[in-house]
Amino acid sequence: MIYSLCFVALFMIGLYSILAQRDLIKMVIGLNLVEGAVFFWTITMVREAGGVPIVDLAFPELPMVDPIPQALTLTAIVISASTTALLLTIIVELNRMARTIEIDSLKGLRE
Amino acid sequence: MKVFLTAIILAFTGGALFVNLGSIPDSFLLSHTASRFYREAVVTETGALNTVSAILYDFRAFDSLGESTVIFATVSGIVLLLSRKTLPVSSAGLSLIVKRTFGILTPFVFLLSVYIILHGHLSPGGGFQGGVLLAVITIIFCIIYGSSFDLSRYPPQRKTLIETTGALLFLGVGIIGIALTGSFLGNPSAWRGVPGTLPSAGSIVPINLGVGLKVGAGLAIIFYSMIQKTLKRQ
Amino acid sequence: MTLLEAFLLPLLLVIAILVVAFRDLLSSVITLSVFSTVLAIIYIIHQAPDVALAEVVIGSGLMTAVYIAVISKIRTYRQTHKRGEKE
Amino acid sequence: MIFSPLLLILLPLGTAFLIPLVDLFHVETRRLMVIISASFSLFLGFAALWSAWPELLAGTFFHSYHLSGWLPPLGINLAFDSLGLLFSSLVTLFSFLIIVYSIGFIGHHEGKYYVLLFLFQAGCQGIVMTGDIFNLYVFIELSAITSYALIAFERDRSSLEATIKYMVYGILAGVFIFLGIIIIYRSLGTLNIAEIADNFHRIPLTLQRTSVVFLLTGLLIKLGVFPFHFWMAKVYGSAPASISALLSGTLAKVNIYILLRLFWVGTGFSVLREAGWDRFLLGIALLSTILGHVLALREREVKRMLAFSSMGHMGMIVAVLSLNTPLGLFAGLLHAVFHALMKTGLFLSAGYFLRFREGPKEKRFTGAAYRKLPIFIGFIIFALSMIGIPPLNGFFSKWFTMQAFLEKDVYPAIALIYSGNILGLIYYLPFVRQGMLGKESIMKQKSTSSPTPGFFYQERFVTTVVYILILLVMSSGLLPFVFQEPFEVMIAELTEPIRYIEHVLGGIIHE
Repeated sequence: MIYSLCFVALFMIGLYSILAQRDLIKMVIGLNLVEGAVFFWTITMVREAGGVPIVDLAFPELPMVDPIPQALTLTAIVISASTTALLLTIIVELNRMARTIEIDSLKGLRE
Repeated sequence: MKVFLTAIILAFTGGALFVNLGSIPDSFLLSHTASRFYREAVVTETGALNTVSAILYDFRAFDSLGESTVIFATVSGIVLLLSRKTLPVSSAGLSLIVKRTFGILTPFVFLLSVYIILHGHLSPGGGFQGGVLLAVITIIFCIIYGSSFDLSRYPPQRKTLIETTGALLFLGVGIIGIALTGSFLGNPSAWRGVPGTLPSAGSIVPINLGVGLKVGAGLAIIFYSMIQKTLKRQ
Repeated sequence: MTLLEAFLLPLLLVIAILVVAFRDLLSSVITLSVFSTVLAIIYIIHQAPDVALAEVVIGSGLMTAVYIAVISKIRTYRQTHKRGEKE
Repeated sequence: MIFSPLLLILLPLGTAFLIPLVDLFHVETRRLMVIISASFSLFLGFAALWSAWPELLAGTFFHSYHLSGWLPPLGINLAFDSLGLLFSSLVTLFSFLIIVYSIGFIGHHEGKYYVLLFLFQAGCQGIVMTGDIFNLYVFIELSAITSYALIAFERDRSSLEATIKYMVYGILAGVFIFLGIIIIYRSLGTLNIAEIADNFHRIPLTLQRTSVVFLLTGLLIKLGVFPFHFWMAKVYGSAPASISALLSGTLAKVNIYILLRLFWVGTGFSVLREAGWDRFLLGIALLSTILGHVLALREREVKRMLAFSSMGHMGMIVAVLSLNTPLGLFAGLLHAVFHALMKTGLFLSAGYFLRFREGPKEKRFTGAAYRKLPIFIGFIIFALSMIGIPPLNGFFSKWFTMQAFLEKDVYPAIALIYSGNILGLIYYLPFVRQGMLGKESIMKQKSTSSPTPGFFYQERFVTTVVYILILLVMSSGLLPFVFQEPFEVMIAELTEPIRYIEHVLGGIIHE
């Protein structure tokens, strides 16, 4: 419950940053926050109590948390990082062409 | 007006999200799920101790192939976008002490990343995390010594070579899997050792190595092409 | 819900708000890296060391470096542009 | 089936991995490798279609592959059914055509361009074949990332702006799809599409709807249907013509496939119908059709006009699919295939003309007919087919679309099809006129000199591809009933997802 609240709050902060900012880099940071919120929610919604998802050979029967969301999140983190890097590169190139990263002065983004 | 609209959108979305996601009961979970099987059979079926690694590189290895391909695509895209005549930057601002300190530190970072890559099936970590640490070495070089040092030590061609080698290693392990087990990316039981030791877990170790090389070299290329100064503008 | 988490979750929210609120891009990015670190600590509390390691290395290591490289590039262009106007 | 469908993914993937390596040593070898690999994957696609044809007609075609040797609920599986076969053939065909076209069309940075193109092909094939919902997400992201980089290929201001716009929407769409998948996983504990289809009704209604909302929002953003159409014109207008063709011809159709796979098979259509969202989908799709056709009217730039027309037709496809009648599904699939052929042809022939003119994009089409008449006639044929003139294929898909709407008494939609035809006539005519009435001298002057110094330009590749597309459009118009039988099998698969579930899960017993 408290995690969901936290997730929704983070998600909204990120969305606000995307919708209301005037700066492209701030927008990318907002996207990162939204992604971070989703990953946070994925990890924290643990269903059952348990330990780290690494088998201890001395006590192989110890319960562990569900490892699949962790694997999925790991994949998604890497994907989101590479997308962000590509987006930042494009912003740098655009800055070279247009000499600005302010959204309002970029007419092409408004069409 | 715009602020008002944004506030309404945010309030509506947030409310809807919270109402719907507030709590998910788990009474209707399927009784025998993949997750339960993974937790019970990870050691006997794959030889790995780290269940997350086992999922990433054995049970759902195809996901990892797709994921490292995403990094490969990003690297290609960024190199394509930033491919202009460039000038390596050399840094002069940092003092000898800083340079020496990081010179001593770098081998340890390298050692740590190799450890993380090779112990992916035993302890937290794996190809991705270790690969990123490898890329961090490039970042250290670029920041401390300037990218001309990095260029002379590890030219982009060599990085491309390493990256492609990693990618082909991943594919190659998959194809060996067809030959030995009959299915792509299969984990041949002949390669498994005693669980808990370094050469256990079959194909997970070479896949980790391949992913590590690919991710490390790829991210190094990304960072390197980002900090270069262009020779001539437009 | 441990005591540590009761401290970390509000901290996470505050940091997120700070990330958005900062006008200066550099402070915003540094705060984002702190955000990643706090997130990683929460992951460790939730028994996800693999994800925590990835988050620390990627979120607060690599991405911060990339962000800073990008910001410095953008600033350099701006400065050269301004100087060009004056001359 | 003599070979495994896995090869259709691995071949482009392996080629993409090898290209940088070969590029380091010898460039000519890379060019050869690109052609050989593209032809080989076309051959594989054809072989798959050829060997599967009897099974397809008998309705028994199903091919699955268990990656890493794990049976479906445990590992990732490829589930290649007849719907997948249709879209996989589309992806193979269009990737091949675009690669051949690019040999003559793209003059610089070819190495990375082909890497991205092959990765895009691999991503699309992966989307079409996979039977695992998270693997689907990974491949969606792969095809999305490659398309981002390809759109920014020209590296001028407008294409960079277009890419930023598209990326922000694309990343949000990716986050929404991931969230939808995670909600499904949280409630069921499985990621296999067949198992999800089998058990989706067990999830409480609110969660069912939440996950559907997230997945649907993500997909509608990617499809560019009405409330999320902002990126389309900009992107299609500033990407290279080959990439615009790929986006509207292949990626949009693959997104239609995802829509069908997730909401007809994965969650079952009843979830949408009980919530009343099929009506909502119909509404916004029709709105998007009107908007697309109307906005296309005022465009003076050929690729932007084509983008809006594409938005109109995609809206029509989504609308007719959301009727969920056999006839509606038939019309939707037929229109998806035919629209891919026509629109690819339009973009490629327009791209051929735009290549020869400097200056503002709006004026480059002037005098096109004097540059190369057969290609210009081809452009007219594609446009006529778009408008729906009888012997061409566009007529048939529109005919079936109309019948599907009539069957369900959706009269506004029929009026829309008619007005879409008339508006289409109005917005294609200026370009035809412009092409014929332009100044002859400028065009001739341009054609004698090579476009860019040192430009690796082989015109024959480009023209051949356009001729092939003309041939395909005309022949598929002459025999549209070839599609009847296999499509009926696909429609049966969509309306009875139990067959898919049984095929995938096979002998595994569960509670």
